[in-house]
Amino acid sequence: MRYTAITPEARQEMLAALGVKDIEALLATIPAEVRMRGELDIAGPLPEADLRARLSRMQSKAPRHSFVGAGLYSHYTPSPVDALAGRSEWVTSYTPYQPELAQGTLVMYYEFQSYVAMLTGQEIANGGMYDGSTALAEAVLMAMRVKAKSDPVVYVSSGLHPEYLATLETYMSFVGIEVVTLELDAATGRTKMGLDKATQDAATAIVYQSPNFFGVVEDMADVSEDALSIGVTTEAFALAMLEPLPVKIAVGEFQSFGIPIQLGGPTAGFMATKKSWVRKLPGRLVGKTLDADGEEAYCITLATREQFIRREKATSNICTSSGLMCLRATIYLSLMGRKGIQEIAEKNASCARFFAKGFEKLGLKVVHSGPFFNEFTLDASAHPGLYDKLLKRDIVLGLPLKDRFAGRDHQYLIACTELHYSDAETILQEIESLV
Amino acid sequence: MRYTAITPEARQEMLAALGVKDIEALLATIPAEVRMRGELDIAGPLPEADLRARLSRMQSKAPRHSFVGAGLYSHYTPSPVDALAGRSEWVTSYTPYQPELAQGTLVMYYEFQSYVAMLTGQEIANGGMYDGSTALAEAVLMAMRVKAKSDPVVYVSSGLHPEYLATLETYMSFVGIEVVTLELDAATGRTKMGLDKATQDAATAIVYQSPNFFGVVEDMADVSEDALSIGVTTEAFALAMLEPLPVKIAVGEFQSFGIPIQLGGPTAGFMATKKSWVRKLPGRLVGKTLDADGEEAYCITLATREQFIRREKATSNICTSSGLMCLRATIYLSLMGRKGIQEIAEKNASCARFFAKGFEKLGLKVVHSGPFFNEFTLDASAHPGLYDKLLKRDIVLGLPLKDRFAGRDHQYLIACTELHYSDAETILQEIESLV
Amino acid sequence: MSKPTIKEKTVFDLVGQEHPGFAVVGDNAAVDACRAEDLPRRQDNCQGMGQVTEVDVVRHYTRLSTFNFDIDRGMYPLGSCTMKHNPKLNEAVAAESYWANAHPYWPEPYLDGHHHIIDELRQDLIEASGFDQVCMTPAAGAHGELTATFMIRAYHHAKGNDHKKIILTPDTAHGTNPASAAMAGFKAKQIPSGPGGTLRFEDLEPFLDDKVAGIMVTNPNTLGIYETDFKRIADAIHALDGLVYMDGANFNAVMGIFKPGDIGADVMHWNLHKTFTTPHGGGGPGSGPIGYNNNLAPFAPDSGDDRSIGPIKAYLGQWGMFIRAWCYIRSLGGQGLKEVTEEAILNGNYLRKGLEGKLHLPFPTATLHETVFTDKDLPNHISTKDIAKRLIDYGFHPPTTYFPILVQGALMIEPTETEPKHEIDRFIAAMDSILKEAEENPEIVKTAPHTASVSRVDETLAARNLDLRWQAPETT
Amino acid sequence: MSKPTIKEKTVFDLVGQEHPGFAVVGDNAAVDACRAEDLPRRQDNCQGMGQVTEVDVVRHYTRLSTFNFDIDRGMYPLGSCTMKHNPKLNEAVAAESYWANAHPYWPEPYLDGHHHIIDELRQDLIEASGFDQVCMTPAAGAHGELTATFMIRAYHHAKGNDHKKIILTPDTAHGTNPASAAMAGFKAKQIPSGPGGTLRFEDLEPFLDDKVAGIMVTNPNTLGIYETDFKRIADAIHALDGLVYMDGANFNAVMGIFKPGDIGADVMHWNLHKTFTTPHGGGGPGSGPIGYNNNLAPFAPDSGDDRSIGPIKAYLGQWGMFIRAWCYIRSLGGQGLKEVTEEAILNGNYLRKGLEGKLHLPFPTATLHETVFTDKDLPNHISTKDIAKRLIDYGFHPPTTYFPILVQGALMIEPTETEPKHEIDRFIAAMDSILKEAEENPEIVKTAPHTASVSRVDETLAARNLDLRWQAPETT
Ligand SMILES: Cc1ncc(COP(=O)(O)O)c(C=O)c1O
Ligand SMILES: Cc1ncc(COP(=O)(O)O)c(C=O)c1O
Repeated sequence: MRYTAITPEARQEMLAALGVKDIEALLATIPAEVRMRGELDIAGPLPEADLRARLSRMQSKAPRHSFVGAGLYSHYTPSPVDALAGRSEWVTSYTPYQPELAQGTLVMYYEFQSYVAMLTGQEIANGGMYDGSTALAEAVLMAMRVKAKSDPVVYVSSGLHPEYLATLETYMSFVGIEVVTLELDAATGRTKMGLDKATQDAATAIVYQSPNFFGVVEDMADVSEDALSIGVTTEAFALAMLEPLPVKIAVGEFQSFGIPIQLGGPTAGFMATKKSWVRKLPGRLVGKTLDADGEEAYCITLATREQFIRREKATSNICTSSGLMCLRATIYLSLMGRKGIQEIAEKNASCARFFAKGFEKLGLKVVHSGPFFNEFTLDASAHPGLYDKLLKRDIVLGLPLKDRFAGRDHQYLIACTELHYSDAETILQEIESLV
Repeated sequence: MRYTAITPEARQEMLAALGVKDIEALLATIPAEVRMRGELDIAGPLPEADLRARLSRMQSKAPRHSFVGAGLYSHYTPSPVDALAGRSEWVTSYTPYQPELAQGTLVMYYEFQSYVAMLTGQEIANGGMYDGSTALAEAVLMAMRVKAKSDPVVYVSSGLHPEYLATLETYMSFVGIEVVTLELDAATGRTKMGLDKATQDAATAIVYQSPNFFGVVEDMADVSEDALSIGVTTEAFALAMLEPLPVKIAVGEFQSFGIPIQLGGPTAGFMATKKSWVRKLPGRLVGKTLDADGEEAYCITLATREQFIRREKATSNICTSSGLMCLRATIYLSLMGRKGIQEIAEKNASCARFFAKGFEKLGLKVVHSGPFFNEFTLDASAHPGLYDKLLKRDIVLGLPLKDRFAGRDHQYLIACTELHYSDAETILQEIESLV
Repeated sequence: MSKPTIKEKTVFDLVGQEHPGFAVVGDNAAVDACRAEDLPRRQDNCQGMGQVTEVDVVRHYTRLSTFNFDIDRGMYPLGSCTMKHNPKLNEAVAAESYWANAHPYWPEPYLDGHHHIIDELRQDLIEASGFDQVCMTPAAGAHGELTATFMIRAYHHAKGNDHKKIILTPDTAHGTNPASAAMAGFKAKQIPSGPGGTLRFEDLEPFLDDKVAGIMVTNPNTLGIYETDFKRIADAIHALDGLVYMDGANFNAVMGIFKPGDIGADVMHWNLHKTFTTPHGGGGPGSGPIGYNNNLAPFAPDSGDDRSIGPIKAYLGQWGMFIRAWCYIRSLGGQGLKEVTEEAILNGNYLRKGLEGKLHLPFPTATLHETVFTDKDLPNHISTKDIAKRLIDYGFHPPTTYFPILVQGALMIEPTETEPKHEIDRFIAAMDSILKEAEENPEIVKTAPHTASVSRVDETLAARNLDLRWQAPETT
Repeated sequence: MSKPTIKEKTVFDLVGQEHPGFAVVGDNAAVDACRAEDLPRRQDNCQGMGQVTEVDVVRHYTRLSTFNFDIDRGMYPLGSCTMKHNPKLNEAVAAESYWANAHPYWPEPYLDGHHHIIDELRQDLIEASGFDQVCMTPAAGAHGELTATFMIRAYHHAKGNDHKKIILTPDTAHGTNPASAAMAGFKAKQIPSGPGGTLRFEDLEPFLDDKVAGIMVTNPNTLGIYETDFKRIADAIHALDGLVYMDGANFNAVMGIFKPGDIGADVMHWNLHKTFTTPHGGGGPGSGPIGYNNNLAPFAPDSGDDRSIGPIKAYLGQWGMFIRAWCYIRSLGGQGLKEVTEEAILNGNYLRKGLEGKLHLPFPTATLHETVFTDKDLPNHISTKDIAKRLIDYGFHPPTTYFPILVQGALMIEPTETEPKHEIDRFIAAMDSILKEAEENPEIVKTAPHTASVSRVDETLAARNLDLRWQAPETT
């Protein structure tokens, strides 16, 4: 076996020490009738060069330019992020339950929590969730704990990412909470809050996403001050540029900060809220403390909320979370700094407007009048074949919405980032040349 | 400046501490008339994403299959070599003059010296040279020190790598040693030692390469026991399979062991010899010793041979050498082990024979009757256009010898490694299909 | 490791405000002309977030990393967590642009390679487990448990059996089992293990009634012992139309030896980050695919059936872990995976042998890949915690401590198959020396560690004075 | 760093003989059928070389690496060596397959990209130095010196001036200068520096005669001082038809400030691994291109002229370093390179200021990027070596010690431009504290280091009992 550390010499010594002639003798407790017969029919072993050759043969091509975002965004990852996050001391270490041997990871979580709080404008944050969609589901479960006597209903904007909504509905169906969606205004693309204050305040939670799935920045003006509002952000760069959402719990994705898309997983979900609700939070929390010599030290804290202590009474069942992705986001943010991410945010927004204008010159239409950040919904009915024509040139003109939403037949969701920025004119010209 | 570590805040504090208003004030010692006027006309600064975009635009294609060797060989580098050698503790550390902070590097050099000695069959080795060609030149300079009263001539086999020969001639021309080449036997491709014992023994040195540049394994039967013989090896895998050369000084390249070709530099030259000549060796030597607590420790030793102590009397002027490349070779050898490199060596030799047979079926001829290892000289006069035809398919049929050697007009030097092994039949079929 | 001569605070202690920060792209006037004048800008300075130079960032995270212990430097004998060697090959492949930067919403054929890998991995998991189907989506083991408990509820609901509200778990179960059951709306009931450390049929019987929706059993269990009554228990649960969940965290003691699908399990999760060497990364990411039989298939997240529980996470699952697990499985093949199990068991027993008679063994039963000892009758009130912390000074990560909870002062030790004999011998020698110290010099053990980047950390204080984030001077 | 609790011996102490070793490719029967029966096989077992498991290899080299100090963890103030930050970008780019795996004997167009980079780099070096041409081939600084001294000899030879056999060097010169001159067949003569630490014209005069082939001067010199008489000296040497070599190791105090070509230098080497951030790698590889004026052009290795000295190394030079240096230069641009010089000088002076009046300064002259102090009048016979070793305990690499040789007990300190102020402040504070210890607790200084992976190493013993390689038990 390739990764064995036991040389044939050692193997013999060990069996001898155990006084058995083979490993079979150590399996006595497993009833014969359940023992597996024959070999596992699993291909291999493949030596390394052959395995890599096989993998390259499997690789199909990648797009030259992709405008697909829709919750996962292609941004540039600076070289120090990979170099630093790749150190084995980060990669091959465990959850920091033994703080004396994990101060590196613990300081990182503390920094991550700080960055999440700073960017969401909240008081505190936890050490990360699996991703944005499960972070949202956990946020509503948290709302149930915070607001014990509430109506068993959560009002959700139709601007929420459809896969987030579906995930939320799955979780809710097992805790008896009804999920009711709020319509979008067709013109602005903003959520219509049709509910009076009393209804809002009585609900378990109210969920908005901003920028919403269709790219529109919500204003949430008519969301009640006293409602348990939850704000979702999937494009974290929006946090660097726009006012923090006026919500009680902020959740979403930090994937945009130095984390490759990887088909959507793993990423780094975040959750932030007010300090007084800290004991209701799911997930890991790292706090600052002292060691026996009175020196600054860090450790996991309030673990009494967690499954390994509280078991069925825990605030969540989450255990292994997304440490390494939190590390990447933390290093990314430290390297870029506020000015760095604000510059990228500005360039993303400008870039989206550059292409929006360009497309409109071609007769295509930006669907919603509400302001957008770096993503917008485009109506391409003026040039029905365009998406496919571009595809032949390995340019993906965003996400077609037709199969996902009724009444959006010729609409495409277009995301622009700094990766489209420097060559923006050339890319646009190539598109124009195909119209 | 991108890599400044001085924030604008710090810069002001520092200038204040120095009591100067700007850096200009610190340049007073530099005469005004020599001060540069204007700006350096050097392109940049390029932000990282733009720089990488520019680099990808510069990239032309690479061959699909290359049979070019001729002193630099394409072998597979196992993933742990890159992962381990890439750790900043190896990459960003200095020559280990302060042993207490460099035990890692020092143990590595000790292991490297051991591997070189084991594989060359010599008693001792140094901690590496720039490359094989300069290692050879330094070896002859060492021969002059070892053998003070010798005829000022070095006899060199015409089987020596032509760039090694040219480099040697450059060095020799400044120390008044004549370089005389020995013919190859046209049939076998082996060196004809036309000199009697007395002449050999009187010479400063006699230089053979095996396998020689044309791929032929030399036997050196008629090289005098008492001559100061120097053996050159450019394909280090030959050392794993063939008997060590019966020479007084062994030099060559470890590039084949986990070091990318990189256009020929940097690589890792080696030099090994008998223990009694250790004080005549050029380059760095690491030895085992003890620390103040009596624990095992390692340090640079016999530095009295080196330029930083001996200055003009040093055995060489070499200072910065090829540490990181020695590290790669050392990790590679530790990972592969003897059985690992011997298996690769066997597969290389078999692969070369597979293609030789295949080419002969097509009417091409292996030029020399002497045995080869993983490289051979092919006469392609039967199919004059073949090299170019294959080039169109991004297959490089070895190195054309016509411009480099008289009388080798239709000859190509063909190297086969484990990279041609698994798909050998497919590659050969593609070649056949073009004949 | 030893006390660093360099004390490293947080990155915020290095922050400047004037330095420009990292530049990714230069300016493009044509694009900048389209500045977003229509958007309001954030008015605060992100609560004082500033900039650090690239040099400081590299130093900071390099230094911090050296305060961690990691598998690449030594043995990490965390029982149940399976800290085994993480192949460098997997990291190199997963980082390749084609594999790492693919978007799930790209049209075919850009994702052909990815789907090919996922399909092969699914097939391999099915072959190794004997289940009918596999769902790849869950983000980690606990998430797999949650998915499964959701499916179990949907199963009973579809049959009109909403009264089946009880999920049974043995007292050796991992905390995520009852926690997952609870999140699915079940009531978790705990069954005491027998004197042999296993779940005996007779101990289960009193709990068997029509309200039982199912049982969750780890096998081999968290004591490293094979649950000999598993099949009989499964039959009894099935007789009540209950379902059997097998926690697959210890699958490195299962591969090639038995198939959970053959012993009566209906559904199970894998931790790709345990059995299949994807790195733990200081707390994730993980990946927790589940295998299940056809009786549960309609309820799976991706069944397409209207009885499906629906998605449990956005997108397709933890692709970054799939590609690593695929590389590992292909590098070993079926035969290699069986050898993994065999050597995990060999190492587990060799280590147990080396400590037997020195540390108290609560259960005499033969163990497979891991063993639980306790601090019972250690001299001078030396506790499990003391031993764990003192091991640090000998160059080891502590074992899992105080779990399973039913075992007082548990020390749960799993070497895994990737520990060499000489390292296990060094561990046993370290233990011998610590036990000697416990007699002769208890103080040094009680005050350990002495060579880590910090001394013993005050966790109570952390909970008392909550400090969960940095505060900019101006914002405090 | 501190004493590791894990002692790591050599890889040979882990070796087994039966384990198969790492497998790269599987078997191919058709090819194996062509086994090389015609070749004799090596009969020994490579002197006992064996196999180590992959896991042990990863652990061994990871552990060993942690016994090194590196720039990424702290200040490395080695004067003259210029240990500055090595950008991660350069490493990532250099490792890309297209750039790293190209063969110099491939036909165009496979090498277009490489030649493009080399040409740009050459142009940039010419622009920064003011020379007419650049030869990229030399493998390191000393190799550049050798190439240049070869060219100087060829120059005189072509003029029939073979009697010009003397190369002058100041006593502050780096050892490679006289050593290179000697290898080129010259006699190196040493000139004393003046009281200001520079080479004064009047001190040179007595050495000026027709036998002088040239002079090698480092500028700014190894004391960090600009050689104010450089131009005058160059004119005098030229009057004798001698040539002027400028050692460019300190080019990070030159860029954008003055051009060597303008001050009378005929030829100069760069150390790309100093000025242009290619890593030192624990002793290489380096890269030492040389710049020269047209008077020397015919003699260059690649001139094609029949007066060329011929190649000084196989192939095209240290490509792996070229691509890194190119990335660095493009990341900064001309303005950035000038700022590099300015900040190197700012840091050098700030550090000097912090130590002035505490350590003895042999030369009062203003310095640029580095400064030399000495151990003169330290209390209790504390030596430069003691201070150097004690700095280790404070988390710093020692400065360059006992060089230049003319300065008794020299401590040569160069922070480089990539050290942050807070790190330099920490260094000054460490020095203060060590000087205090020298008074109050000299023992702790004399026995330092106390926190490295080993204590003070016995270098004399190493030379006395030479042990330069591992010996297999059977072969000893
Ligand atoms: C027995 C057992 N079950 C479940 C889990 C939870 O798995 P994860 O951490 O991947 O969520 C663990 C992990 O510690 C475990 O050991
Ligand atoms: C002043 C000076 N000249 C020359 C050299 C030699 O350069 P290299 O080590 O690259 O051969 C050095 C390197 O230490 C140096 O400091």
